[in-house]
Amino acid sequence: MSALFQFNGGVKPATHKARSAQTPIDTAPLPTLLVVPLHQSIGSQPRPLVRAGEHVKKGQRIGAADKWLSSAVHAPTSGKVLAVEERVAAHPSGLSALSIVIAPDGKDEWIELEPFDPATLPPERVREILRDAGVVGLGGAVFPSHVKTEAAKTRALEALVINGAECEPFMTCDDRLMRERAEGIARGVAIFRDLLRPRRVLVGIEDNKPEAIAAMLSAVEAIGEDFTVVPVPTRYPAGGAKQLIRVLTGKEIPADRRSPEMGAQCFNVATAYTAWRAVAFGEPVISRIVTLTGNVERAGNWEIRLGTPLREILPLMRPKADTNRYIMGGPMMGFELPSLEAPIVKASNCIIAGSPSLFPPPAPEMPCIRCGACARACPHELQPFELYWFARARNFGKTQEYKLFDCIECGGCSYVCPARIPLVQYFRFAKSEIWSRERDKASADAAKARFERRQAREARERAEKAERLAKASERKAAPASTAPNDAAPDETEAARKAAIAAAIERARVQREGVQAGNTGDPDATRREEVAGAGIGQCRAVDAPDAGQDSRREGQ
Amino acid sequence: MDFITPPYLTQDISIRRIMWRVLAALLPGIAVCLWLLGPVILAQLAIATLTALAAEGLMLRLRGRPLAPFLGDGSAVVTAWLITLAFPPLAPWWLTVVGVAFAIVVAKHLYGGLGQNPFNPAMIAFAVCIVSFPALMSQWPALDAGAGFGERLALILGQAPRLDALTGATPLDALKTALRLGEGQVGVAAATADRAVFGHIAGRGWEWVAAGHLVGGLWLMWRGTIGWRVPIAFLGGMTMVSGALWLWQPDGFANPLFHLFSGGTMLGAFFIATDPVTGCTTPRGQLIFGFSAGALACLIRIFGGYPDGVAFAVLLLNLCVPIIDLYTQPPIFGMKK
Amino acid sequence: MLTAILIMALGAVILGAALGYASIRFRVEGNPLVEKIEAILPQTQCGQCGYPGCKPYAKAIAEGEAEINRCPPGGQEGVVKLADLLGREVEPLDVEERPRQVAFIDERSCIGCTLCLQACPVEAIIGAAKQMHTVAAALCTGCELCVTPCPVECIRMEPVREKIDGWKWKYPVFEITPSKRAA
Amino acid sequence: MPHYLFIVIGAVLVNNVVLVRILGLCPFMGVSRKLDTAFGMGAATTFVLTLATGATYVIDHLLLMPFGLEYLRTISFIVTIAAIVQLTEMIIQKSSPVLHQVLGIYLPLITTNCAVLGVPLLNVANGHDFLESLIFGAGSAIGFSLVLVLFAGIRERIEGADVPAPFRGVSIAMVTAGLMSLAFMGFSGLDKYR
Repeated sequence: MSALFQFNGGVKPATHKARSAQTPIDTAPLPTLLVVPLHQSIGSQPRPLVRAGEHVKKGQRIGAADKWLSSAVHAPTSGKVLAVEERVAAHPSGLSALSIVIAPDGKDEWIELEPFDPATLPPERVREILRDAGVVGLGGAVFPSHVKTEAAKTRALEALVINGAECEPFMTCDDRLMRERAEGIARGVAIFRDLLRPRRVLVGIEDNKPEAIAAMLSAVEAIGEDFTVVPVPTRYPAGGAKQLIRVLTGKEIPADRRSPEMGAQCFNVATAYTAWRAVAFGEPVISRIVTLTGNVERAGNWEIRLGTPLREILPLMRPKADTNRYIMGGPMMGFELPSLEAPIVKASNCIIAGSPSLFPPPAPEMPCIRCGACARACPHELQPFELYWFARARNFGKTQEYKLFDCIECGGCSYVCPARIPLVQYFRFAKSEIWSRERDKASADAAKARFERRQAREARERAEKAERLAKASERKAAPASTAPNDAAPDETEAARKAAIAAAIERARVQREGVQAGNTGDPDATRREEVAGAGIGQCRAVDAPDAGQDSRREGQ
Repeated sequence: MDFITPPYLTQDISIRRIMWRVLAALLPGIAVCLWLLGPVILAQLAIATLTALAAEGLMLRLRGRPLAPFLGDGSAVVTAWLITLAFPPLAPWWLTVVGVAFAIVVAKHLYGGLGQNPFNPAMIAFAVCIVSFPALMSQWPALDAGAGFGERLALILGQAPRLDALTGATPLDALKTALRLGEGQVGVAAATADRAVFGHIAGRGWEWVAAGHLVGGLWLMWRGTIGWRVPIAFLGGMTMVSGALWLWQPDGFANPLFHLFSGGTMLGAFFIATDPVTGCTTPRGQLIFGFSAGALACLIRIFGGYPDGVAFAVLLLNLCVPIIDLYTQPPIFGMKK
Repeated sequence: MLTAILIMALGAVILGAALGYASIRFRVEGNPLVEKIEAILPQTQCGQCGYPGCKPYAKAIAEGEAEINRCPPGGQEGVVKLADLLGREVEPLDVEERPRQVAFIDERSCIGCTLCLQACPVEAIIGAAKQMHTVAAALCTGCELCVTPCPVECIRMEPVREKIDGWKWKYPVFEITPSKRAA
Repeated sequence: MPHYLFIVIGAVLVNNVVLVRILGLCPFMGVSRKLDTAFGMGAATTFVLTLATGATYVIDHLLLMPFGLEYLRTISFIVTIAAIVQLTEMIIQKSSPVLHQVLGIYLPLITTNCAVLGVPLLNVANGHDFLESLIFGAGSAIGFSLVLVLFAGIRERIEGADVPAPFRGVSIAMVTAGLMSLAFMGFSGLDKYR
């Protein structure tokens, strides 16, 4: 066993894990309705492959990854597509996202599965399989795994870190998975190993899960691999990818570098398991293990189909009467689900029923006294109180100077804050503000570029027109000038004005009609008239000055 | 249903508890004062506490803030107690009131109240009063005068003439005056000769108060309420400067032990300089802050125009805090070389 | 008296000569301030400040001709940033702030007149004569310049709908009240 | 040597030009909103002030005193300083446009910085010789820069504080300057030991 390293800070909240860790993983019954959001991973939104009314089979691809940084989604069961529309998402905003709504037909009929022997496939093919099977990081970050299996070009990978730490309180889905399906995990790790060719493979598991450690040890031995299973000290957030890499290898991955550049890569145990199922059995990711716990009669782990609305899994957990919220993810980094209709997605590792006694409403936020407890707890050695000070004052430049974007939002600072300041909330606010500003800045720059291009063009056109006019007047001065040339502009002008007046009148009539409830399309004659009115307008493009005149008249 | 934000779990700790712990840590020092001076110190504490709460309440009301959480957080009481312990114990009541009110109103609430003041309110009070009323601020009770509680209370309430018999100079002041008047003729040994309570250290028993604060401060450190860096560096700075001067001219300067146990050294090291709001927050910054404050306090005390330098030293370092913090930011995760 | 005048005059001549030489020797062209100001302005080119576009307004600010609180799309935040850059006091925006909007063309009414095309300073309206016009929402800066020219009043401003991708965490506001009442 | 040391200590700390002599308040309040500008202003003022003390000393001793024109001191000092400031501005604009940008309109303000006029006059009043004048000028300028930078650091922090509305901005800065001045009183007597 290799020597372990430490990371700064961290906290030790009560784990609350015992309740849900006792019983084996059970399979959730088929729900009456499935709402599968298309966008379940980091990267671009997959393109929907089905339309309302189509019949889909279990495992059929319903959303295809368009770009490399994207991941496919699949039908969790066979049935009929009811709609492809915006449905409320499992997202703290409570906003909707494009989802595929499927009514199960009860047959649960698989598509034809295509199993492979991972050892015989070229690496490129394996990555494609992973992408098309929708394998993403199931620890909660949902980063597409096929992208992460691309080794850095510059250096060989030193350590492949497999994350079985599961440091969030309440959560036991990885624990149960390791206890029950250790061999599948180990075989999945072997797939990643073959893709990345690291010098060593380290499986980190927090030492409060002795059964999982034992199961993983024997599974690794059983399949004859040389993976090292390392118990790591229980301390939140030891299961953060960067913290686990630090503990196991001593490497610190800065915020602006990707871990392979530093010679390490990290996968969750559940991801490894789904990777193995995807390659060796051809099964895409259509379900996941979810811990259902908290203020419930029956806590445990269930294998739940992706897209199952929260409402449908309530009977499994039997929330107590005073339950007032449902939290997706752990109590440190999770968020409150906006609605009972929000579906289980690839990121849903845990659903906690909350009650006022379990998660009491926050004590009033007091001012920061700069006691530094947050800095001592911060695993990234930031100065959260400084970040808070500037985030609160909306001084975003300063927050970036204090490395806001190195914050992993683990919540350790808020956990220890004596002033009860929702620090993470301030940091998320500042981050999303900065991102939005960057977007605004980019679009403002683009707008400026278009504006300047337009101005340049107008100046050029004006110059050209002036030139034309000068030439025309020269011609006019010459005795050879002809009369029609003089008359033409006046005629078109008059025609155009008449056309505009007619159009205004029609629009008025139409608006009145619309107000009266007539929302039908304009009839064919009207369309013709519209087309006819356009003739005069065509000239307006050539003569912007004239156009401006008419506008002034309009006012 | 109210909106709560992650993390949904939090540690059981609050500002109020921190403040109460600081108050508890002041008790040993107060107990020694009680032994030296009798219950009159309690009257002084009561005046200061009531003034602080009244000023805090008034400012909260004027600023339209809720009273309960802020009056209850204990920060105003901490300021009041620190002012009482830093001021001469028999200072007239109005001096205490002026000091406390100025601290709470100007030094604290004009900057937005708890957590936002750049200067230590208690030390602002001390500086304002020593600049405005230098004579009153230098009169410390003569412990051998044997005055009763009634007499002392009358003194505080301004009912009795401020007799020289009842009040004298602090050991620091006495030393300084003796050295100045003596033009180098009178040595330190002579100037501190008649003080034999604590083995010739700081004279007349005031070192016992300092020892009380030391005990309270060490308890705070042990409980983790204050870090070790600031107090240790403060005492280190004080020892270094006074020690260097003492080694250079043993007869011209008092020994480090005298300085550590006289004036506001212990109170300053453990309770004033450790104020997280006005102090440095980075580890290296805290060492710089503590050491500079200690050294500066010693320099001002020995060479400056005021009997004690702790208040000015702390204020001057408060000034430097933003700059020190800026240049001592610790390297973050992944950025270490 | 005469010596005094002579000496002052001499001093003035010497210093004047030195300054005159320096102003030639150390001449600098252009005013880089304009660019910095323009970088802060939102580039809507809406003209609500009374200047034809963001650059002229930036120029006016740099030359001290315009107040910094004339840019509604930039909002109060823009004013703060300008004040910061220029070392001026922050002033309240002289018009009220509105949520971000984009223009929307009711395609049933559009007659394809291209007037809005000409009005749009940032070429966010797509269309040609005789054909329906439409606004490229991603390009629209919400300047409203296209609304009035439309002869059939088919353009209206709509507030931008929030999407998950661009969703922002809200500023955490917690009333400081006793926790009993909150429950 | 200790003599010059005491002049420096006196000029930087004990009789700090801003906090004790209350000179040069305009740039002190105006250019202390940001640390970067404060640094730049401090550097520029140090340069100008040192130069000005030297130049005014020369003018005073070579021009004014021989001709008995001491009554022209103030105006001739002002003219000299104004010229030096102009020169500095032009040089900075050429050599470091960034610094010029940062200092903005405050560079010409050095002309009207009363500290720059006050220090040469104090030199005359204290009867400093040339070297003493230079040291006193540089010391005062360093003292000015020091408190300017410290003040800017504090103001940057106060910016985020929940200051009551009537005190926001310059008011709280004034209060802060007052409290700084109070703190600097602690130095009193340090330059006159024995």
